[in-house]
Amino acid sequence: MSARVQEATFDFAAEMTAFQSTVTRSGAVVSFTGVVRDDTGNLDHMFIEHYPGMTEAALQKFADQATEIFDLEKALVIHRYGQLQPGEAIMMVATAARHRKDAFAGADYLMDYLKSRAPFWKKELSKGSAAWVAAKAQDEAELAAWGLEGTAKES
Amino acid sequence: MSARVQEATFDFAAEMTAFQSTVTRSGAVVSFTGVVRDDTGNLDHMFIEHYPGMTEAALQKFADQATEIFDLEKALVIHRYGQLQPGEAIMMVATAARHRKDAFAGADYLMDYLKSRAPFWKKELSKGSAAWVAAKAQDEAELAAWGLEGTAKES
Amino acid sequence: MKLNILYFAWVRERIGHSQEAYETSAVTVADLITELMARDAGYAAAFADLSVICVAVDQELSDFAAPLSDCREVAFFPPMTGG
Amino acid sequence: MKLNILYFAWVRERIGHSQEAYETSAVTVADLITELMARDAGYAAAFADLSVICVAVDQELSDFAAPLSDCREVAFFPPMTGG
Repeated sequence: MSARVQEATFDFAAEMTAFQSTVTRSGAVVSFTGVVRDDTGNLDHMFIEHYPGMTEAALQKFADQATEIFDLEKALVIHRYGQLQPGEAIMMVATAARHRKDAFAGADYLMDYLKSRAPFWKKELSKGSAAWVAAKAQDEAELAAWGLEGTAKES
Repeated sequence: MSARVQEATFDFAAEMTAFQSTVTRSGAVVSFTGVVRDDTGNLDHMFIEHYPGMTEAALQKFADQATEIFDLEKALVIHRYGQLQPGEAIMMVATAARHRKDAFAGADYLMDYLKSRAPFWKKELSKGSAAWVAAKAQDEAELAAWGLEGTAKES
Repeated sequence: MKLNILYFAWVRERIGHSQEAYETSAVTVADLITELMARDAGYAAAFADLSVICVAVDQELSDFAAPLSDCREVAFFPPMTGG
Repeated sequence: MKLNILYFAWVRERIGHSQEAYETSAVTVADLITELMARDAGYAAAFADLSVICVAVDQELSDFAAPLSDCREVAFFPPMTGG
């Protein structure tokens, strides 16, 4: 289970080609990509801060947990930090499993943990203003819905 | 909302690159790929039969329904027919939405409909035997879980 | 009424051909199945277990009670296994 | 006890630096926060609303009641917004 934290862009297509080429027993492969969007029309760029050391460990832990819970053959997480322009990919996850529901659930679970438990902070820098993105109560609710929160917080 | 039925292989990486390049307002992109797996170690190849005319219409309908229900910016379905070797991709779906849960749900919904309501039939040709793949009760249950079955059957 | 009837997967294999033009006065899909089953052993075998037979009328999924009036194409096949 | 304390995002901005070595006899994270808030207005502002402050002790998410014995690194930050 592979987890990477990097400042550089990544090539989603190349990552998926490599991921799929190492999958041998899974009939189902799911990917998720998060992209910087300019919802207001004013975004200049996004800045992502992270906690070096803890970030890598957290991503690896979530990938390992998803693998175990959803019986994944393979899971991949890549998350960027630093300055990102609108349209650039922020992060991606990929999962491979025998059953499609497991591949979907594994990726969805990974996303929910990444959103609220991986030490990243987004700041939106717009013309004339800069604001840290606030966490959403919705994100916590989605995490809680897995019914595994106790385990994750304690570990 | 794009739907294609084809005998030829498709290039997942190239399809995703093209898909993402036309997405302008969605922060979340999800993909699913189904791959031929040889679970028994005896599979020579898979043969997929379909219903020309009805298949294309069904895929288009499911893609349009998913787009409306989950507020997708864009959805793509590609499904192959004919002879496929183990390791080859059978089909893919991609969805783009503002919210990640919608992108996931849209792709999951599309898969559930494709599995049980698109006129494809899989035959597994193994050394010394050939058998049509039986539909799973599980697939029907997953379709029913969307609570939209009445609509789909009547339309 | 002249129908084009299509068969897919093992329904096709049991019947022995993939399509045929067929003249019928059957009112519903169920009536049509009854007629077809009387034709020969292949048809009878294909329709022996209706719990695993699906039907599309003019390329829309339908059911055995559906009327055939104004319809041009009927297709019979096992439960679908796409994806 | 000498701790390395890290601050991220707007907690870092309010406090004015991203990390510091800090000598303390605080028993819990809560005690440490109380000490820090007394230092200057920046710290007081950073910790004014503890409902939006998270803590990691030695790079594991923790809570304000956690003991600091044997710990080397404490980090304070807002709720995380990855993904």
